[in-house]
Amino acid sequence: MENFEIRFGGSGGQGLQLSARLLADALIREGRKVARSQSYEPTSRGGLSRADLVVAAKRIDYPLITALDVLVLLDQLPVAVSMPLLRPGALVIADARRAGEIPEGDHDLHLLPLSESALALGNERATNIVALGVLAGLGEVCEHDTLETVIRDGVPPRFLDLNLRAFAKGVELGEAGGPGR
Amino acid sequence: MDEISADSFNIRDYLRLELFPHFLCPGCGHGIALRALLWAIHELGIDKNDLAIVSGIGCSGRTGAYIDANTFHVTHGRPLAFATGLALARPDLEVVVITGDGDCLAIGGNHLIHACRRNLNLTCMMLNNEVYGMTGGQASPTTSATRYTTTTQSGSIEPVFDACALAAAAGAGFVGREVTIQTPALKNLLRDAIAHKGFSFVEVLSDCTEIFGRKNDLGESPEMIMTQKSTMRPASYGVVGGNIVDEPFRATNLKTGILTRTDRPEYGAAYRAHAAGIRAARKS
Amino acid sequence: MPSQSTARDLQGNQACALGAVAAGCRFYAGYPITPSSEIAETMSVEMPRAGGVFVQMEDEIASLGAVLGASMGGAKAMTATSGPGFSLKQEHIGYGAGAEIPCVIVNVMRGGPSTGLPTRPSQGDIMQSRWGTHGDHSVIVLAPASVPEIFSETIRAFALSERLRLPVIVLYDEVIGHLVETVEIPAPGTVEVADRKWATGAAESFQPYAVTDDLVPPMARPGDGYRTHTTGLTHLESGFPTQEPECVERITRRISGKLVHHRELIESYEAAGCEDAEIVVCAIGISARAARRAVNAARAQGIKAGLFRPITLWPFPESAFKSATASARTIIVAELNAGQLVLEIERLCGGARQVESIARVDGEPIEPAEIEAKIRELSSHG
Amino acid sequence: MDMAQKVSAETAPGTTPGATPDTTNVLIVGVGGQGVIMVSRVMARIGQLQGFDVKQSEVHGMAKRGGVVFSHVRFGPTVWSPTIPRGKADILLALEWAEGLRWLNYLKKGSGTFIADTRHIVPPFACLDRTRGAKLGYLAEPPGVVLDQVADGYALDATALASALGNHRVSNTVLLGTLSVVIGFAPEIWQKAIAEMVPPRTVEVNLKAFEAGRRWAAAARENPESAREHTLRKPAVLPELEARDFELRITPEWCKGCDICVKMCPERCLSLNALNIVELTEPDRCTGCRICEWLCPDFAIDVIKTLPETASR
Repeated sequence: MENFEIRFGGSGGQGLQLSARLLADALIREGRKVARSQSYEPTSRGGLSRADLVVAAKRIDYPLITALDVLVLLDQLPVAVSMPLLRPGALVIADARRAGEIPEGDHDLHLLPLSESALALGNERATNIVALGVLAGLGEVCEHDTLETVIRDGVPPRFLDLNLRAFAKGVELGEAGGPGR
Repeated sequence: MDEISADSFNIRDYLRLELFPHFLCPGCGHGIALRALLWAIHELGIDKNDLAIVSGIGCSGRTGAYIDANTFHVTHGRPLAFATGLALARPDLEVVVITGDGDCLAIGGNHLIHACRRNLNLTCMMLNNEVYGMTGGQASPTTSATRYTTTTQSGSIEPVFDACALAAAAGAGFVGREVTIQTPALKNLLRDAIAHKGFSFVEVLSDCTEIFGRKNDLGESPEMIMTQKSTMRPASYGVVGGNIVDEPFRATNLKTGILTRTDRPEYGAAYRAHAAGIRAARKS
Repeated sequence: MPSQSTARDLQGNQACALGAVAAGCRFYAGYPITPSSEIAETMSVEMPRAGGVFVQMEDEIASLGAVLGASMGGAKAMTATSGPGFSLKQEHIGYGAGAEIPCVIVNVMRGGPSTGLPTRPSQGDIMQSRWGTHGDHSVIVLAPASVPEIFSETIRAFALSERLRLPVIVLYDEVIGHLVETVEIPAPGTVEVADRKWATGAAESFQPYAVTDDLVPPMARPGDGYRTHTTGLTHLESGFPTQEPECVERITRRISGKLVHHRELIESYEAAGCEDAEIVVCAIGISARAARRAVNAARAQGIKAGLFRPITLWPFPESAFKSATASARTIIVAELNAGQLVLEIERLCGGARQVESIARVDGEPIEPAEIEAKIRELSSHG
Repeated sequence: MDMAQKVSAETAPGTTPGATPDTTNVLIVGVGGQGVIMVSRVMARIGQLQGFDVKQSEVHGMAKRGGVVFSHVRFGPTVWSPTIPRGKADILLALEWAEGLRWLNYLKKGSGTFIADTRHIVPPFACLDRTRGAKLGYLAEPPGVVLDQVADGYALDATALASALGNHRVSNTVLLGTLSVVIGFAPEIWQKAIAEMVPPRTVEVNLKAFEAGRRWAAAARENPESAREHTLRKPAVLPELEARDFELRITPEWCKGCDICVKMCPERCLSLNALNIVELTEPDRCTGCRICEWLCPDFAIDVIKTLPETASR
């Protein structure tokens, strides 16, 4: 995908903004233009939270989401508000445990054990990085290596090992494809 | 010492003579306070090129223009805010704020308490004549109970602000009060206030004969300034730390002299040291 | 120290703060308010690093008061706020205009009136930014529409403010303020830092508000020996108040004349696809971003559509607008308010063109599709 | 003139030593808050009770406390002018010592009677250099010196006598008692006038004070030296008058006629002219004390010190 729109949706505190920032970073390194926006409400502890990227090869005219090409869902909360924004055939990645109820529709759903994988690695908070790994594994959005590099550059050293393992697990899940519907 | 500085002090050296006679009413105590301020400046040897006067709106605010210095006549109630910016940007200047009871305590009350709290090196001279003189004699936060003004036509029932108690409670490093008739004592108080490193608040009991005095049958200016003297209780000069809030909400029988003097950290110096530390940490 | 520019992903508000630093701003006073607080937060880090001063004041009024005080002391100074805070600042915007004190005021627009919609975008301060303070006064309002433009327009705001001795307002909506885009940050020291004209010559004959060829009098710095008087009262060339009708008129005309005299320096705009356009969309900020996509989409459909985007919102780039819309039959004004910019456009068109309004007041940005539909509806092909 | 002679002369109004047959001039001086006005009103009332024409003028615009107050009381068969010219007072009654000294030149030379409380009340400003160029200065002359200069004199610590009665404020009535012995008239008339003029609650103590003043005066007549009891130290040698080393400069176009300087001048050497502009009308009395300069809100008065050559920089 050259020009696309992607949303990370979840609840406050899930690290959605970090995921979006790392992905944006990676895309910019790949030469794309990115506009990043987020819900601007006090949602650091629970509540609907989202981080949106508008990605273009050249200049970005309108910087906000109009039709999503990719939707990453880490919680059930953003599902209802985000589904109507999906472009036909959009890629939807959802955490099977926390965002298991995804309505039927013309989209490519990947319901994956994102948070369970993070828990298995020892910290549920790494779910967001698992999700990034899935994006890399699916290979449609961003190159694997660029994403790994920005993770290395962009997360605190004491969490680096956990995050690299989470990323690797996500890549694995993405490459496997997961149960589509 | 007083006599010596009085002999060498020529007030005309500090005035914009072309603006005289000034606009104040006959007998207005603000003129006396202005003299005391300039006398203090003279005694401290401050170069008028390095003197910045920031004043607000009202009769008090207009007095700044007569001083031959860098003078800023700003908005109503906000001289302390302007002065805060000026003093932080230009610590080399000696910044003195001239304000009035309405300017400083009503519309500018918030700025006063935070200027006291911040303790930036400023001197605030508040001329308290108990009334909004320039707008025609309305009640101010220091209008004594039962006084008549154009907005308290049957006598004021509001309690008054004890500005010095307020300033001290808010953390001003230096607080003092004086009456105009004690001109040398007022000069000494202002001199010490300006010399103090930190926020200095000086309340000057001034008289508004034309509007306030007349409406309240307080006599002419000589009577008014004498009455002020007799209704104040001089704290012996230089003695600090008395209980200045002994009976709040009254306009008379207040103490004069230095009421508080503490060496809290001065904000400007503290900020500059803090910023220098940040820069040094980044270089290493 | 990098000698070349560096690309950084910045939030709009961060870009504003960094633009100010690059422009030479060394004094920031502010008060927290959503959605502008990131500017203060960034400045609280940047000012001490740059050898400047950051101070969080007790309120919005004091913030601009302190900025004016610092500017009178010679510092380049800025404050930032949003809706309710901008209302409170109006008193001092007037002082800055009347006393001709350089200063930059950023207003990140949010929904109003009153507390309104603290976190939702709006463009409801288009008129307030021009006419918010009482009395005739001159201000410049710049309306960037992207994060890189916030950076560059903040720099330009300082340059204009310093050169013309007046308050310059940087006005953008919450969406642009919180958007993250890539900004090319010029290498340190490569941004031209504009400085005001300082007083020179004999102090005795110096007139702080003298009439000069460019209508901008040199400013005296405290400590340099000029000992001038500054007042919010209408004042003579000497700085002292006057009520003489002819003096008052002379002074008032000179101050407002600065904007006319320096129009070329001040005015800035973007006109895209207007040469042959029969429909021109006029918008600022996020609405202009939507309009750009809509115009592109319309062009792709064969509709002759164009975009006119004032970057200098006030004074409105009148002649540029007139030439950009020379071929246009219809002007669409898209804005996040009940219809403010459209009033100016109607005035400029003088009934000669059809002026249509897209005025959205639900706290959501206008979407490209909304404008595109309007273009199609008004198009002769539609 | 010795004391006995004066005592014998005390018989009836109009025959007071040195007075003209027609008019008795009593000048009462003091500082604010002492009761100068009460004394002068009692005097005026006594004049009325005696059937005389009475004229009284007072300056008490100063305030309740601390400022200089004086009152002229003149009574006789017919009195035209309310004010006593300089050198024409038959009696100078001073409620405060230094004020008495300052007004001495109003007393008739050779015949006037000086009655004064020896207590010192330092008026506002304490007159930093009142002695410079002034004839009489604060504390410069002890009672003995002064009494030697006047025809008749009584210097008593009236405040102490009043305090002994439990109220120092009735010192003025003590002095009235002394005055009654000098002027004459029946004591009952004095008592009636006092009772009328003082607050009802204080009638009793005031009448006691009156008696105390009379008793002291009577004792002083018995033993004239006791009237000099306050001669505490040797007469001081008055300093030679210095050449004036100052100048009072008035800027009339700045003066707004507020009257502060006129009222506050300790020497009363300023006055407002017909245009309500201040003028130095008694230049000889000016001591260059700067009070007018400091208190002029209009900066219209400057005291210019002409420093000696050696001291000039």
